[in-house]
Amino acid sequence: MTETSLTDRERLEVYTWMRLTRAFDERMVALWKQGRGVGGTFSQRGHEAISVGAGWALAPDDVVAPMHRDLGTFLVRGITPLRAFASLMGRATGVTGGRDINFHGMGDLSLGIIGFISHLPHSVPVALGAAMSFRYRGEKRAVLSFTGDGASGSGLFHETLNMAALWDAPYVLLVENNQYAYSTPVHEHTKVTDLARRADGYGIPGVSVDGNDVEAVHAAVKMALDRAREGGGPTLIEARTMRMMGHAIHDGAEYVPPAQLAEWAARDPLQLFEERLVATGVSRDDLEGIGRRCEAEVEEAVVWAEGSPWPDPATVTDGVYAP
Amino acid sequence: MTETSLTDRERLEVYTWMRLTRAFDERMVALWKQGRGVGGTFSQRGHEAISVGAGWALAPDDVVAPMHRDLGTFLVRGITPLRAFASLMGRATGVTGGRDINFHGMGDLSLGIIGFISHLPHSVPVALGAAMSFRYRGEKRAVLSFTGDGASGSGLFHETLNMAALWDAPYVLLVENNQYAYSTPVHEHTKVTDLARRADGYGIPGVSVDGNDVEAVHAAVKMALDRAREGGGPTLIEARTMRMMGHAIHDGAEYVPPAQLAEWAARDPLQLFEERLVATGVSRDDLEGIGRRCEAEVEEAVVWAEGSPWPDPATVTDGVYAP
Amino acid sequence: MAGHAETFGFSGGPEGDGSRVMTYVAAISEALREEMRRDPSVLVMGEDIGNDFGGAFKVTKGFAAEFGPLRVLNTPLAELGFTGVASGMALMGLRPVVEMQFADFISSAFDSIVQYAATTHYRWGAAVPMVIRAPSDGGLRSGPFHSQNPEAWFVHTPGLKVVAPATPADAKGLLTAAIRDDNPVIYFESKPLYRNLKGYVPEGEHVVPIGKAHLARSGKNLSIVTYGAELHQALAAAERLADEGIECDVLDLRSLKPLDEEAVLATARKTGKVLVVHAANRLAGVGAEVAAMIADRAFEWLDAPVRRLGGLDTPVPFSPPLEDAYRPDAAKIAAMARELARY
Amino acid sequence: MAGHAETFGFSGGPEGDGSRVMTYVAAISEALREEMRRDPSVLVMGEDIGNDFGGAFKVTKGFAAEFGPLRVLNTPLAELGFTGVASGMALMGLRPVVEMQFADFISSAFDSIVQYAATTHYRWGAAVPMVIRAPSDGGLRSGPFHSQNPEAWFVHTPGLKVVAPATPADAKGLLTAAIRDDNPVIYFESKPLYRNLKGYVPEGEHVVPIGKAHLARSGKNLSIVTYGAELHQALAAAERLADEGIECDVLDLRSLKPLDEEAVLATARKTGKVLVVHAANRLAGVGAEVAAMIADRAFEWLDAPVRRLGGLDTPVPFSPPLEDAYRPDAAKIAAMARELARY
Ligand SMILES: Cc1ncc(C[n+]2csc(CCOP(=O)(O)OP(=O)(O)O)c2C)c(N)n1
Ligand SMILES: Cc1ncc(C[n+]2csc(CCOP(=O)(O)OP(=O)(O)O)c2C)c(N)n1
Ligand SMILES: [Mg+2]
Ligand SMILES: [Mg+2]
Repeated sequence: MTETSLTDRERLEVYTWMRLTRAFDERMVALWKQGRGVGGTFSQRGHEAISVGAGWALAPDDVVAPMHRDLGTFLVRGITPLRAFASLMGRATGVTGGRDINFHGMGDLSLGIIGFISHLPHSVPVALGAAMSFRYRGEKRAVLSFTGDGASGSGLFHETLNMAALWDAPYVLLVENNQYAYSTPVHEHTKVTDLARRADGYGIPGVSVDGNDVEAVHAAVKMALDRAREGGGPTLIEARTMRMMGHAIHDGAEYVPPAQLAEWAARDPLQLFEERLVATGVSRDDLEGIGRRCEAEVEEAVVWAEGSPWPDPATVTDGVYAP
Repeated sequence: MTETSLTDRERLEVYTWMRLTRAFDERMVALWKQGRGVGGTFSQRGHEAISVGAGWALAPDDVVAPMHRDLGTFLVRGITPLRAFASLMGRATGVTGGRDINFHGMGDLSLGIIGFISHLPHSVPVALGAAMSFRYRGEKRAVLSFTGDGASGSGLFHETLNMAALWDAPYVLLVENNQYAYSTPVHEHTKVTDLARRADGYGIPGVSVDGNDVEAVHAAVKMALDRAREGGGPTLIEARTMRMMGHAIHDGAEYVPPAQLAEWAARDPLQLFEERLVATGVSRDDLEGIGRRCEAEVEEAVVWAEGSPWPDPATVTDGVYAP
Repeated sequence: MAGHAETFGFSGGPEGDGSRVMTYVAAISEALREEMRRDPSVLVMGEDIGNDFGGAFKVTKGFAAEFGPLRVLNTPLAELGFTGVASGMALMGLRPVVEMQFADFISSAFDSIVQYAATTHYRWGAAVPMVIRAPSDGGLRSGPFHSQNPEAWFVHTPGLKVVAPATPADAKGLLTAAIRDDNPVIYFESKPLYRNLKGYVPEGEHVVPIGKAHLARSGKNLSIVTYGAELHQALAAAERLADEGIECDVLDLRSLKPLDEEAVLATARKTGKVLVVHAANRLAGVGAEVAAMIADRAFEWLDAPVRRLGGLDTPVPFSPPLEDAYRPDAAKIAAMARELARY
Repeated sequence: MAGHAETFGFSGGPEGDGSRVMTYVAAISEALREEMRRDPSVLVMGEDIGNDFGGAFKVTKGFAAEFGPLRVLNTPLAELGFTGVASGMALMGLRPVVEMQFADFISSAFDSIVQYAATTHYRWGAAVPMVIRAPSDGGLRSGPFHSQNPEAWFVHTPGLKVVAPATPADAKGLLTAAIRDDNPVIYFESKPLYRNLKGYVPEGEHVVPIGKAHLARSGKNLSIVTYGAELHQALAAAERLADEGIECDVLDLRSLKPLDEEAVLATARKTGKVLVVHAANRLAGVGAEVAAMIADRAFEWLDAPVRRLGGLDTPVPFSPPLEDAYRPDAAKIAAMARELARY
């Protein structure tokens, strides 16, 4: 599915978010390799079409529960690169004020973002709860929840889809099938690697989409969210892509066959989209200009984050409870 | 599916187990209504074809993990009515020596029976573990695990089937779809009430069978166990029946429409099988003779159980740990 | 032999204008109903509360008709998932009250409670106002999986509040407070008290603040610190001991987290001898924290070791003689207190 | 600022014939490998141990080639389910050693451990010989979900055993004992010690019996009772205190359940002053049980309150200044011990 409802201008905007995501990721990876990071982190490479395409499909009042490879969604929804880098660096100015690590807990309800925990996939039922709050109040809003191919082996996947279907919730679950769960290839953690096929067991639509084609992702997610908002119930979407780096920053991913990486590298989501934009008349110079602006924005964020204060240890017990 | 591979003699044996199960259940219900029971218990009425048919399909070396409506399986596998009643009565002579309640914990590895806990459906993965021990040792044995329609909404259902399929385990999961999970009708706890349909999402065969037809249950379970033993992998079987009494002994089940009960009463598993036996030349007198012998056996068990000693309180802390 | 070994009866409670005598379980229902009427963001969810079944203990009987299916949300058998759903609702400003069919099944929802709900406010500042109602405790011949008192797991976990009312009035007042609290609160209600205990309960708004213990009886020789159904065993024991000339303070903790440390220390410092009692098994139970806290902060005042009496360190056995051996009762409390008084 | 705040180094250990110096994590691997060679019923299972990845910490690196895929069973992301699978294997006589990728994820398997594995022998006499390896503890800037010390939940639960080795030799010896034990044993291994701590480890069979504490340092003024990585902080603190003339007993519990009550009481009675230390958050932690037990059974010998030092009662924060504030270290232990010595 590559038709799109995006205008030319919107396509450039989407491209910009993807470039920003890529620029952020490349800078992050470089910093961590230099030892300038704090704690571990997760490369986003290869996931840009999913996180941006899906994030872009959200309506302003929708809510989203991104995971550890969804930086693009965080950015599109309004987490600035400044705050994001400060979070990664454990600074007081980060989203969690240094309490949680990398993209974890990067929630901001004013932006319609639900933060996640490590334990997979707990965002999935929590996001359904948000969707049920919309049903409860009769609001025309929908929720998009992300999970991974590995996490889909967890019981919460089943419990949540069963409830979402039963309750006709305005809920879309997007499984990022990036061929691996840490070191384990998808066919070694499940026999049915066509993950959208599970939808039938819940009586809801299941859609499989090319996760490297940002317009295809956008179209599939938008259609599902639109239907959900109109009372049409949940959808399970599988977006197929490839995790192009290790599981986390420390992981060299020697277990990934080079041929598999090469195959997917040839379908890099940014390049794919660039070709398409160029084919429709956008100049490569314009695209490179966007890239440079994104890199500058990222650089500014890094400087700001590294210059940001550490949290004050005297505050360490603050906020365990809501007042 | 009503063809059967059973000989006439075997059919009478199967019938006897069903009558024994029914007699046990009726006596149990009466005793509890008279206040002679200890703790709560679960009526088995309506489930006799499933518990006996499936239990009868097991090979001697197979292992089974029955649940709270599978008395027939316990009996077929060798838990005597004496021990079973003593268990229900909390006596030292019961299977758990008074430590666990009613059919809970009624495990006996020498009989190839794994005991269950209340938390649903934890037997399901445990039974898969037993199946994996057979794969581990290269033994041609299979495991049959029971669960309910309600319990199939729990995450363990999904986690276990995913692993069983992935590992090609000699494992058969039988879902007793008895139309209710406590007070909740099946269509109010899942959108897809055709529970065998979930099998496809795991890439394993799914079979739906008339749970009131003992020969159909037997044939389906036997075929699945045979295939499992031969390395053909797991099967999901849905057996459809009706819980003919309340959820547990205290429950009047006012929420069940009388018409629904009447419809299923007309298809009582014992009566169905009796008609078939009579049609093939067995005399009603013979069947009633079997019934009387079963009732006598049950009565003897009740007397024995009620006369059995209570556990000695001095032993209460024994056995928390294996020596 | 098969009967219920304990007796309760009447808990007293705040008599006066608008106070009526009602059962413990009715007080729970009343708090829920009143809060749902007061605040449209309050809802109940759990297994078998649909079709006006009212749940296993009929606590929400009649609610479906009054509040409709979205506010009385029947769930599939999926504690982990539906507790996560409740967290999501809470994040969006609803106030779900989740019913575990039995407290024993709270372990099925454990991950969602201790990892998601408990940590969210600390991590990113989002409040998770939810209540988990957990019908706990035994003595009812219900076996290892319908008799548990799992409060210690949650008291240890940062970010949760934990309460355990012992009277109808507190059942109402603490549930009201829990629903209005902006944090996840685990509400351990006591099955053996449900229909066996009556007491005065104020009509209309009645809030018992979380974190305040209640001195249920006053005496100078010894302190018994307890909560839940064991309060009534402790009071019965204190009654017997009074006949023997041993006068007991009986402190009902009511809140297990936050613990009313001042009240605990006050009674410990007053009598110098403390017995901590709970139905949960003893080892590393809530009583360990209470005793350790006393041993730390009331050391100078102690005239005897801080003693603990809990359930035995076994699963809760089913058979009456075994469960009776397992479970603290007035006689066991009195025996231990008597010995402590003589110390 | 971002660095690791603690240093370890060398733990000593049983020097002598066949003893070699190795890291804590290598000792774990060695115990596993030797037990798998010795007993064909021993197997390992968990996430990312397939294809010779060896798990997140490479503990089973090389195992796949030696033992094959059924004895090095890679699992999907399904802790609850695969822990149940392990119980089933154990019932049938296998001895699965389950690896949690991080101890934090043991809460995902909670129900299976505390309700199924822990209760089965008591209920129907079937042994469940399994080990759950849980890489625990923090100080590594890993945030709230990769730094937890969840041992208290399991110490409270009847039917489990719980161990927490602090040295390479004990890591080997306790894992060997755990694998040979016929009960479910939770083995909390310490991530901060993995590659930071070396010590002598006996070659070949080495069994450290479950339930025996070890007096790691002897002194007359004060007792520090601890376990896991905090042992090394306690020893460092004791070293500093010795310079000040305060001589400490430092008791390494090694087993948290069963607890070596006699060893704890011996040191308490010897010095009369006890500080209990652990990295897990303090409230209702294992330290509460230890302190309460001392307050009960060593009362007559106590010259000061039993003090406790734990992690703060918050989720484990990520940022270095916050985590440093959260976590007990030698300086905090020394400060508290010094004050206690002066009591
Ligand atoms: C309950 C639980 N168990 C284990 C882990 C450790 N873990 C973190 S990410 C991961 C793999 C996840 O794979 P997938 O869902 O495919 O997401 P991806 O990282 O590929 O995007 C694992 C095993 C976890 N986070 N949660
Ligand atoms: C985890 C868990 N939650 C709740 C319960 C309480 N409970 C006991 S049986 C039951 C209904 C089970 O329905 P189903 O699986 O259809 O089995 P049936 O009783 O109909 O045979 C419930 C909710 C439980 N046993 N376990
Ligand atoms: Mg993946
Ligand atoms: Mg059912």
